[in-house]
Amino acid sequence: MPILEIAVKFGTYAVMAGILIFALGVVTLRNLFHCALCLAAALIGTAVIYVVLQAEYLAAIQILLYAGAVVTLIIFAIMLTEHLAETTIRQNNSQSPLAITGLLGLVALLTVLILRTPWPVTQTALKAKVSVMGLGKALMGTYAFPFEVISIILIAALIGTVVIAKKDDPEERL
Amino acid sequence: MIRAIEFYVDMIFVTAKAWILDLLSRFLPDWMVVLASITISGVVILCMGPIIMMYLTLLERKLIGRIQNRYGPNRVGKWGLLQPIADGIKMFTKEDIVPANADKIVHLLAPIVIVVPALMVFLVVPFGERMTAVNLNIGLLYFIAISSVTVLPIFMGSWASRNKYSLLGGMRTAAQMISYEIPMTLAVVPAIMMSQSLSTNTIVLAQAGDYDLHWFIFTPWGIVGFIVFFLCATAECNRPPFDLPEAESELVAGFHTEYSGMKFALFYMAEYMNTFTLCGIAATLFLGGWQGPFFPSWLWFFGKTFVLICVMIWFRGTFPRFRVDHLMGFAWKFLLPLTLVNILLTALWQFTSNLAAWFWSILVLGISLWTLVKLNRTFVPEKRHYPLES
Amino acid sequence: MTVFGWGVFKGMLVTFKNFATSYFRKPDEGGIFTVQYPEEREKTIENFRNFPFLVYDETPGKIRCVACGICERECPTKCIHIEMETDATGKPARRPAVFDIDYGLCMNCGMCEEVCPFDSIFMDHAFEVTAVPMSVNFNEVEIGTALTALDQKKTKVSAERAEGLVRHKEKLLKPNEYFQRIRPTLASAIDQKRKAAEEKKRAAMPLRHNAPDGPVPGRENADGQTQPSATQEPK
Amino acid sequence: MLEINFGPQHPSTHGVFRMTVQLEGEKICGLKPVFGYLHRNHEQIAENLPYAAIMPYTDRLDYVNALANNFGYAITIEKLAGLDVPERAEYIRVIMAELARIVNHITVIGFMLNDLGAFFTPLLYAFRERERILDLFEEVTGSRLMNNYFRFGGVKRDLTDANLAAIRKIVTRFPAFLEEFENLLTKNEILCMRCQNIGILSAETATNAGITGPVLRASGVNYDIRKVDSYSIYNRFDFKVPLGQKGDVYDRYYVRILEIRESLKILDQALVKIPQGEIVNKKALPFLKMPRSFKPPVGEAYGRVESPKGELGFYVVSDGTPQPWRYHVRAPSLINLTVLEEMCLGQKIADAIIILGSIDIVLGETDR
Repeated sequence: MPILEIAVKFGTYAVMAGILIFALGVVTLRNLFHCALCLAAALIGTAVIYVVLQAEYLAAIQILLYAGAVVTLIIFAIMLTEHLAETTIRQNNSQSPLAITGLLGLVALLTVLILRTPWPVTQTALKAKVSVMGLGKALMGTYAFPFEVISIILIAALIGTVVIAKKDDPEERL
Repeated sequence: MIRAIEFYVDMIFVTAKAWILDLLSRFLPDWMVVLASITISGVVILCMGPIIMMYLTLLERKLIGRIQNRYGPNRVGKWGLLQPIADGIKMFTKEDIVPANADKIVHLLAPIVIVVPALMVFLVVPFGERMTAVNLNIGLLYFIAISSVTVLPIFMGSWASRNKYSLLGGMRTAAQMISYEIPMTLAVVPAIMMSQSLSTNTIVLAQAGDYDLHWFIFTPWGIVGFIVFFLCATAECNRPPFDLPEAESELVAGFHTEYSGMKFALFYMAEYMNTFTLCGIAATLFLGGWQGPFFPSWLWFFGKTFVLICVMIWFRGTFPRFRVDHLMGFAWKFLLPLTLVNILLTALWQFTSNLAAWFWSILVLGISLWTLVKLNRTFVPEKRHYPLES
Repeated sequence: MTVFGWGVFKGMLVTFKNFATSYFRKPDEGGIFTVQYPEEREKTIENFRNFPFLVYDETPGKIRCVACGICERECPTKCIHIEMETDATGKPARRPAVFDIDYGLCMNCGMCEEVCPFDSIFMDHAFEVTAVPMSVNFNEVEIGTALTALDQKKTKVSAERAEGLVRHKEKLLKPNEYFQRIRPTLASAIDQKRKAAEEKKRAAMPLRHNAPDGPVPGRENADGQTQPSATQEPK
Repeated sequence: MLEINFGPQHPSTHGVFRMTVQLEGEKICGLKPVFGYLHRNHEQIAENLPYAAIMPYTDRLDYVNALANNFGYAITIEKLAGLDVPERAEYIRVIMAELARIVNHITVIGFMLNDLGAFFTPLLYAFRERERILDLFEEVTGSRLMNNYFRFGGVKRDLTDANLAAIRKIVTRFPAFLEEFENLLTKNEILCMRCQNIGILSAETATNAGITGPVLRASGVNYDIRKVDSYSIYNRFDFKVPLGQKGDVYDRYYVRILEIRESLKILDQALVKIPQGEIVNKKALPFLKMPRSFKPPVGEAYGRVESPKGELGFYVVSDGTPQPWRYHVRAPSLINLTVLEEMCLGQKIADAIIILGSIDIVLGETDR
């Protein structure tokens, strides 16, 4: 079924191109709300790529967490601070020389990384088939302790938000 | 003999597809046949979704009519059967008004983006014996991930139409969808724990057993899980009593105030398809998807989903609407703790024997319910005394 | 029972009972009481009052109204317009030449029926009143052709279309039988009253001259022929 | 700070009524009612008409129950002209007024539930009962809503035995409907959550603002004009006046249901004690035929009646001519509306809509 492989390859390249375009959109668009939507599109694009690499679990988590939660959070921020999003803000890139040097450094680092890694790494990674079962056992087994620590941090964060919210209008009976 | 007929009828769709495929494979290259099988199930879903939606609208108007002692639509077609088609034509021909200063692209995109997840969820719903479109081994997680995306298009719709009412509607939807997603996910966890897998097919198989006493609903945690899941499902697809986002009385039509014509029809279609899929998943998880003694499996599945949809319509005919903070309070302060207790119960359920387990779990559930009701003073109606003076 | 969901559950039982019983309960004890309007019609209640109409005895010529103008004065919305008829010698004949009621203004309050001393104006039951002339009758003629008939009318601006809902005397006149049919009790009571008044007058009549039943002055045209009746028999 | 217009064309304002609401998120911090969209110059028209011709216009004031308006206007003119009303006519008036009160209360509860979101079910149950009473009105008065039934010194048409039997049938069947209605609503947790402790009106502010009717009684003030004035023959019937304690939306809802029960009691007693006799005062008979000749003596009169919405008063000044010199209507809906802002401050938008629904205003009466 060679034609199918080619089709899939082309599909992934198209999706990758799409992600790049949307990523550019996030940075350059004037209207803040449009940027948030491009961000969502880019994230869902990465989920599609995970599916192509047969990592469905990761794709589902990606959609659930990023597209479902993070982008909604950002949109909430935009909605609540209306006056910020109402007028399309002008990009004031006065520190452009500084930004360009930083960018060049990053590009250099990436190229070095890409050249040095032995490419067949993807095949080895594929062999270690990560199944949901394995992930669950690892979380409960070897990584049980970090799992607990993370949950404690999350609860602390939750209570923190409640306290901050309560400070704003104390007489609001929760 | 009956078993053979039963098996034949049960597998009628699967055999039909297999027959078409081997017909095609005679004169098509094999990779084309693979493509053909994907397109067949895709086409079936794509045309089944809208048809289900059309006849759900008719069913709803008929049932609510009967609740209110009046006939539902019976002018178009024999018992109003052609009414959905008439609605469809009306939606097509209606003028599509875009508000002046709305931002056009997002206004156009919102209805499209809302229909895509509604259709994608059909992938995972097990319609019959071997009739799940794609047997994903993370079926349920996929379902929860996709249903969490629906918040986005509603935001786009409400923000793009630059209208105060839809803005409020959008804010309310986001708050409601997020706060009801968590109890829904946690309500699903017991079913996953008991069937040891995320794929919907194995969940249904886990509920098989002689004369169907093994459905998850026949266990204490199953009942609580089912009720919580069903309430969250009604909240998830914005149906009364949780229909805050498009509350007619306050917000005119919530986030789709500024939509008309085909775009409004798409919003409408997405809502009804969500209702169907959520009821389908509820039936799969707790009522033993296509398990059933005599009838073919797909008939069982559609029957159960149909019954659950009728209950949702029954809700619509009876209840007034929640207020926003009650809605939030109900999700966070009542459903969430209840599901946590429920997960604890399913864990215990594995170890203790049957009868003692029933007694203990009912006891624990009763205590937790009582404490929750006591804690949420606002939900319990006060007793009122009305003196009659001359 | 203070179980949390009890009130809600009872509410659902009520709607379910209504849903179930709507299939076999009779209309007036809570079953389905919708009447499919154009096909089935509810029997009109006798005392129902809609737009007024004029009553004439046997022929449209023998109209009861004597154009006294009391109803014109008493009508709260001033929707009646009467002009007295003057016969050949210029002496006012006690009959209306023009009697218009503007159905657009009339609020069917029934004051004219109360104040009319000559029992000539009563409230009708016909509520299917349209600005389009009655000649274009929709429920008989299939919708398509009726519209085309309407278009011809529009091309020739007909008198009726221009005035919309104003009804002239010809359209208002309805026979006494029609009045008997729609309001039996009231009509029969009024007929007895008129017959008694007739007998009393006839008993007083021989004192002056005993013409048995000569033309009652002002009732009949001189040559007895009736006015060309332009009224169509209402369906 | 978001400013929203609950404009004249809003699905849940009862008719053309606008509220400009300042919102902070969901909470209301400012509300200004705007009305006058339905002003039809009622009082000016009435000053150019003979007294009898105004009666059909009073139907258009509170178009949900026209009989209470006729009752008020008839009482005022009888006080002005010094006409008294025969026994049978008094009983017929009380029966028709109480039936109109029942129609009004179930319609109000139905529409209030509609604002709450119950998708038309309670409203259509209420309409099923209302249909029977309106058919009776059509049989007796000639029209379902625009009754124009009362005349000075009596009523226009007598109640035949068939009508009395129909009324008895309605009255005997009504408690069963009320039972079903209460089962569906009163203990419904969602309704209690939405209505209890919302839009609280304290007795003291209610009396200062001149609120009357069920809204006042729900705040615990015992003021019912049928008891205070005991006009017509209300002192012959023993009925109670239900009072609420908290004065919130739930009390107003439940006080109306109890008032329906009291009206049913009055109807039972009236149907038993109705005497035979003529239905219009002998002295007023000629005026029926010649309304122009009805010239009340110079002077003024203020008659008031307990309409289901509150104290409906008519103030008429006559200068001896057949037309009133000055004619003014005291509309309870208008006065009950003045306190809307005070009740809605701090509540959510969803509550503002129910509070408006619970005050039960009709725009025909507010704007006149």
